[in-house]
Amino acid sequence: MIRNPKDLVRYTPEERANHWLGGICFILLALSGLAFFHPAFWPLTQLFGGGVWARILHPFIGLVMALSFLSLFLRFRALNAMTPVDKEWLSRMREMVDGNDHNMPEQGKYNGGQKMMFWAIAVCLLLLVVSGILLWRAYFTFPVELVRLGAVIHAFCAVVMICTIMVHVYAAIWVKGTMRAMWHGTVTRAWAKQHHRVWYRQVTGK
Amino acid sequence: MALQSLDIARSSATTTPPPSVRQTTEVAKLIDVSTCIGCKACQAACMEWNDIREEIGTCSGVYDNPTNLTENSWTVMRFAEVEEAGKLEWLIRKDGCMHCADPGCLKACPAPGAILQYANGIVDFQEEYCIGCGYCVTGCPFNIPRISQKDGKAYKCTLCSDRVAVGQAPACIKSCPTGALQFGSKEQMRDYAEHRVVDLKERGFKEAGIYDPQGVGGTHVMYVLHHADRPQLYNGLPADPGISPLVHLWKGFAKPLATVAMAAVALGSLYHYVTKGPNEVSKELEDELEKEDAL
Amino acid sequence: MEVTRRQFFKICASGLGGSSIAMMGFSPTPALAEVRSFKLARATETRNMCPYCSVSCGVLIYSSGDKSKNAKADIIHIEGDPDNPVNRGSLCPKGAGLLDMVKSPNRVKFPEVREPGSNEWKRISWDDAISRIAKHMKADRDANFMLQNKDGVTVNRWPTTGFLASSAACNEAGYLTVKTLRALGVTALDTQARI
Amino acid sequence: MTNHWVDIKNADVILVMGGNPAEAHPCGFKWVIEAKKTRKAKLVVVDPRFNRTAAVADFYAPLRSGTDIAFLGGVINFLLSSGKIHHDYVKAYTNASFLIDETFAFDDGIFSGYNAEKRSYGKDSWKYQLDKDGYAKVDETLQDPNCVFQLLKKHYSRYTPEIVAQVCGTPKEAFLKVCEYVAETAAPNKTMTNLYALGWTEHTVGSQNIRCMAIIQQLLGNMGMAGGGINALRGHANVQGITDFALYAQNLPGYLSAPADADVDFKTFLEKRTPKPLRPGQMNFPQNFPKWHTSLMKAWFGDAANKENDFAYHYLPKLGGASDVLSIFDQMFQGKMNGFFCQGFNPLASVANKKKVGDALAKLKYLVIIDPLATDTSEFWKSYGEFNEVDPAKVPTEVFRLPASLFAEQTGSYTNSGRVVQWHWKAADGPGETRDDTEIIAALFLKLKEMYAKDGGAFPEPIQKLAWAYRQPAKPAPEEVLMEINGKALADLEDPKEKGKILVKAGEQLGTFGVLRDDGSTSCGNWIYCGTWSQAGNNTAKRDNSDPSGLGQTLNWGYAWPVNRRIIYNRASCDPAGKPWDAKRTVIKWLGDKWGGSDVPDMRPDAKPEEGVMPFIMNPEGVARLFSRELMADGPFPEHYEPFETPLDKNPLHPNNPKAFSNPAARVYKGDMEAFGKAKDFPYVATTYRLTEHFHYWTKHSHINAVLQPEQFVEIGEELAKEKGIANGSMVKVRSNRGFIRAVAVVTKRIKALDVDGKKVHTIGIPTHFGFKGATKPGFIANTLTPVVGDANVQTPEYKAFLVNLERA
Repeated sequence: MIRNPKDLVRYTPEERANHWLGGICFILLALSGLAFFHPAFWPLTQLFGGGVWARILHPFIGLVMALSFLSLFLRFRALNAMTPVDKEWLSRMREMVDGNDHNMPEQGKYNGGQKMMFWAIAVCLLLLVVSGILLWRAYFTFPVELVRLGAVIHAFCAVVMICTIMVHVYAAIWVKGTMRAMWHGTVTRAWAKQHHRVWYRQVTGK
Repeated sequence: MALQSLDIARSSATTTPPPSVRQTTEVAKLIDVSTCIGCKACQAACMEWNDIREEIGTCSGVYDNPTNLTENSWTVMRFAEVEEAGKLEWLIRKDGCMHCADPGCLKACPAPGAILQYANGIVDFQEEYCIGCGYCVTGCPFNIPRISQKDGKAYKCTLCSDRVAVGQAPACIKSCPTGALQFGSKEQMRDYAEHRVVDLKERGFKEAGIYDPQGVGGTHVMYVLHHADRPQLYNGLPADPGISPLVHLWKGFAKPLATVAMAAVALGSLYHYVTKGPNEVSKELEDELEKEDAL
Repeated sequence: MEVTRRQFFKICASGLGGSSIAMMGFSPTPALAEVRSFKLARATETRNMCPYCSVSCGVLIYSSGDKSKNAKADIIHIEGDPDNPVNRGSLCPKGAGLLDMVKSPNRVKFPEVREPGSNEWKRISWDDAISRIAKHMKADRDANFMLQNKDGVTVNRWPTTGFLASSAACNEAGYLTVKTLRALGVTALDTQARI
Repeated sequence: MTNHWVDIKNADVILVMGGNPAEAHPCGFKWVIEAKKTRKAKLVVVDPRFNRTAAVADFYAPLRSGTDIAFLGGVINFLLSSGKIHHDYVKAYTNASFLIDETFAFDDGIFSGYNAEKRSYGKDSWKYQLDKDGYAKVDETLQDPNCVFQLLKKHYSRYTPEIVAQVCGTPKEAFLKVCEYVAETAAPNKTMTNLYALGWTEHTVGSQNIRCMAIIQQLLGNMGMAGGGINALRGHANVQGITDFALYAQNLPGYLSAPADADVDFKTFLEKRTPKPLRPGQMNFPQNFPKWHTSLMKAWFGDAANKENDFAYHYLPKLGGASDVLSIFDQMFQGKMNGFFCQGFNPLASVANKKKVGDALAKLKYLVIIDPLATDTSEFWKSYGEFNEVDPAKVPTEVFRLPASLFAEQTGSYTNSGRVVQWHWKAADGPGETRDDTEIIAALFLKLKEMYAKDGGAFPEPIQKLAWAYRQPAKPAPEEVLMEINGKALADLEDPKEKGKILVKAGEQLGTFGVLRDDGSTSCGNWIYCGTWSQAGNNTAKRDNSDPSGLGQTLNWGYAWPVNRRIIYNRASCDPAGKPWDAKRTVIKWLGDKWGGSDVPDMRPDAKPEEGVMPFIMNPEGVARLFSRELMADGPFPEHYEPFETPLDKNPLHPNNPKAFSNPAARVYKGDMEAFGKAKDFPYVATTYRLTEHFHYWTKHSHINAVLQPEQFVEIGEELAKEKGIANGSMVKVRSNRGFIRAVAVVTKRIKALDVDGKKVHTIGIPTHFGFKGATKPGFIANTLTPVVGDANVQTPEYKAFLVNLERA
């Protein structure tokens, strides 16, 4: 990568740190959570020092992730408000997926897909935290029917979340020039102009 | 020196079948509530044999002590004073693990080998492998497993698997002074129970019957009840217990479905990448900006 | 960081490989299902009887050790004697809890004395205890022994020291007790049988 | 027990009254359940509380505590008036036909011969009419108005179902239902067994409660039968043995009546205790008293007991008066005792009126506690707040606590309630410096012997001469003691029927008390235990549990006294011709030349039926007694008297005779009479009892049992709780005129208010077991509340019926 002084700043260092804290938490949570979810993933508990440690750590990591996301949420909430343009974008997502993004409507800092993801993760995390507390036997006792419901919700949301994040990661890999935004904070002007032309205009004034 | 394990029929969080060629007789405990005097010998014998000691509690206005199952009390007597049409009955039920044929605890347990069902029907916790998640509690339709505050492990009645493994009856059964507790093959126990039901019917308990709920595939702990039509009278014995549909959903088809879904997303992405290639910034745009810069 | 197509495949491959290694190499030792060891396997079995009620249930006492000189027998478990025709192996909650009676922290282990007006126990030796008690007994007996009653009939009794006898003592202990007490002239004698 | 634990399984009806075997004797109770399962037997429970036994009963009837005689009198009346009795049995095997002295009378609750001043009876009129040979006169037709049968009928005709309901509070229908169950067993091939315990004995009419049942079982012909009898469910594992060995003042081992001041010499002593037969041809077994007594004295004093000194007659102390635990504590309370021993006994907790007991102990010079546990009594001098309020500085008693070993640490024999003597073996040493009871007694005795040898002192002869030839004098082995108890021949014993034939050689162990002699040629420490260690060895250690008859007799398991007999009076299980009343449950029968069967016959083995030797061989009349002659202190027929603390202001049976209010022959000490409470201050009936989770005051020291029942509570009916605003599980204060306790209220449907004599009577149940020492929650001693008054015959305190008040605490 060649740094260009004219590259545009997409994320501040604080934002990036915040994001990666959440990201690491997510990976740990997914690994330990999957271990409890299906026997095929059980050996992943070894990454945490065994099943008991995985069980002990998972909820605490979850809390860290929830707090970390809360901070992200407060930072980016406004930017993720849905607009009619987003709706149009979403309705034409097929073209985007097919790689024909030339005729997509012009986007601000986030496109409709990203916004969807943002809200999906927010909802999932909220539900995960609530249902996770229901399951946290070391500190809480709830009526067993509620716990059972909690387990189903927790599992469901976790799966949705994992799928969502996979798409999120893939999208970052697929759309070249994206990763550096989270690693280094900057994107090229071309990248910005191509994918987020409205935002490009806002920051460049052109 | 470890003893020979009992043959295993099912193991928690294990997707492959255990060795299952050997044929083992199913055992069962029968609790004949109609001859139980609630003396708690079974509770004492259980604590003594299993080297567990409950804390000394207080009297809360009933004979039930300890007042509930705990990690140190794997069986408790539950007393109910039932008065109908001026006739008082003191219904006393020994509560503890039912050793279900289809154990909800085992179904819910995520730790491989932490819950076993032996081929003789005993459902046993292996605390060594228990991670203390408490999912067994969620899976159990009888509210039996308890998580220890001390070590975070789940405990419940083992049906004295250590005694049964060497051909002895469980400690509670052996101690029972009136013979309200009996132990033998499940078939023997059913035969004996039927005999008791006949006697009870002759004594005027028209609805006497056997409690061997099919919702959990039958149990290896059965009751003879004078009022088999109303098991709830016996301190809330569930009338038609079964593993909760939520647990079925969670630990049943959701597991493979979700795994497939996640795999599909991953593989779909891969496929997309391979077929569509990366989404690069277009050459024209880059050139355009270079031109601008050059100006 | 640009991820090229080749790099992407690399990541995927190493991820797969890594998790496979975790699953194969670092996975926990497979759970060895095992029932708890039968704790009486080589314990010493002694036939005894429950000391509580008059059903006098037969019990089997299991103690550690094989009675060899250096191994101190320690009682580890008590259960019913299946041969006893009355209890046939069963025990009530008291009998089933006998181990905790044997092991009760409230057992007296040494002779003790509480001296007049004192607020505490003092440990003493057996010899000391027996001498002091015998001295009390002799003093009282010599002072209050009644050879004849007021009608001149020989009565030979010692009415001022009483004895309540144990109903949990063996017949042999009971017999020696009554034999000794009668020889001493004790008449204020009673047992739990009355209440 | 006349029968034994396993025999309960042979019963058709099991009447539990005055006991709660499911709770107090669960392992024996299994045979009740067995009878229900295998014989379709019916279990009937009559009790003030719906208890654990009632939980598995076929029928339960409530009654007011202390009114058992009214209830059972009603049953007797029902049986007699409906003719549902076993006529042949009654006629042949009871004293129904015997004629009673014409001056015998019963007038408004008082029998003839009463002395109100002394609160006792002169019993001259309570006797049989004798003929010129000294035999009792009989009227085989049972028609003579002075015959026992007619007197009995007349006496109980007053006990109508209405009176029963009025006195006991038992609904009439419930009472009649019980009567029907009982009456079924009048059929010769049906039996009822009765199980009772302290629910009958702990009353001022305790002995007569049991007499009542004895009358019923005679009328039904259930004595001597398999599945019949009167079965006292005794307390401790060896309370039977300790009673047999007479660890109480009135008797010597083997129920040999101990000498008293009135027995001025050996001759008088023997004469009074050696009865003459009251009917011709009867065995009159007690005529052997001199043989038993002489053999005992030989066992105790060896050569020092000889013909010249009346077999050491004066080495025995003579009983000067009452010497039961209540009188002992009264003496102590009056400062008349200096020393006291508690061997495995916790009187502060188990004797009535804890305050009086504590005050009495504080008047002693020395107190010795021999116990495996730190008992409440051992710390009577220590302050435990309101549970035991005392200032140690003001208690001058020197208290010793000697650590005794427990069952597991001892070898020896126990005798169960069914009279079966069983041997047990030591498993381990006790903790610390614990010693066996035998060692402790031996140490004290040897020390005293040494001191008397050195310094002399009062009457040292019996101490110096006491036979103590144990191999280790300081540590007599249980084996050699049991051999001494069994007895041996001191000279060759010749067969009295065949000159020259030696039955037992000198030095050999005896096989049966039949060979005991009164000439000093045998020694035997307890005649009823003769046979426990014969030449064949230790018979109490026999462990063959085979049961060929299927009746549960197991004759080769342990050794039952007498002579390994399992059902006593078993001759009565056959008709006079020697044929079993019920062939399916043959205990014994006449085999043509001798008696035989699944048990040791309770009859001379060769006594032909036509000889007319009657089954009750311990009675000089040979038959059972419906009328108990002069043998009871308070009347030859049981009569209902109110408890000394009663919610009623009169005895409904004798409303106009205040003398017949409570037992007129019961002994009450000065101070104790004043301590009785009145119904206006203490309106509720209280009764104390055991819980199955605990054994007396021992298991409160055992963790497991403390877990199962951790804290003192009292049981209160829902109606009373509502009236008083008492919530389940809240603390209440129960007060009697002697003190108070605080406990958790268990509000229950199992205790109901009863309608007694037009008055609503509430009962409060007070479990014992708790105290200020132990693993259970520290609490009050239940006997803080109980009154000091005992049964008229045996002075067992009235723990089962007294008055209290109740308030929220």
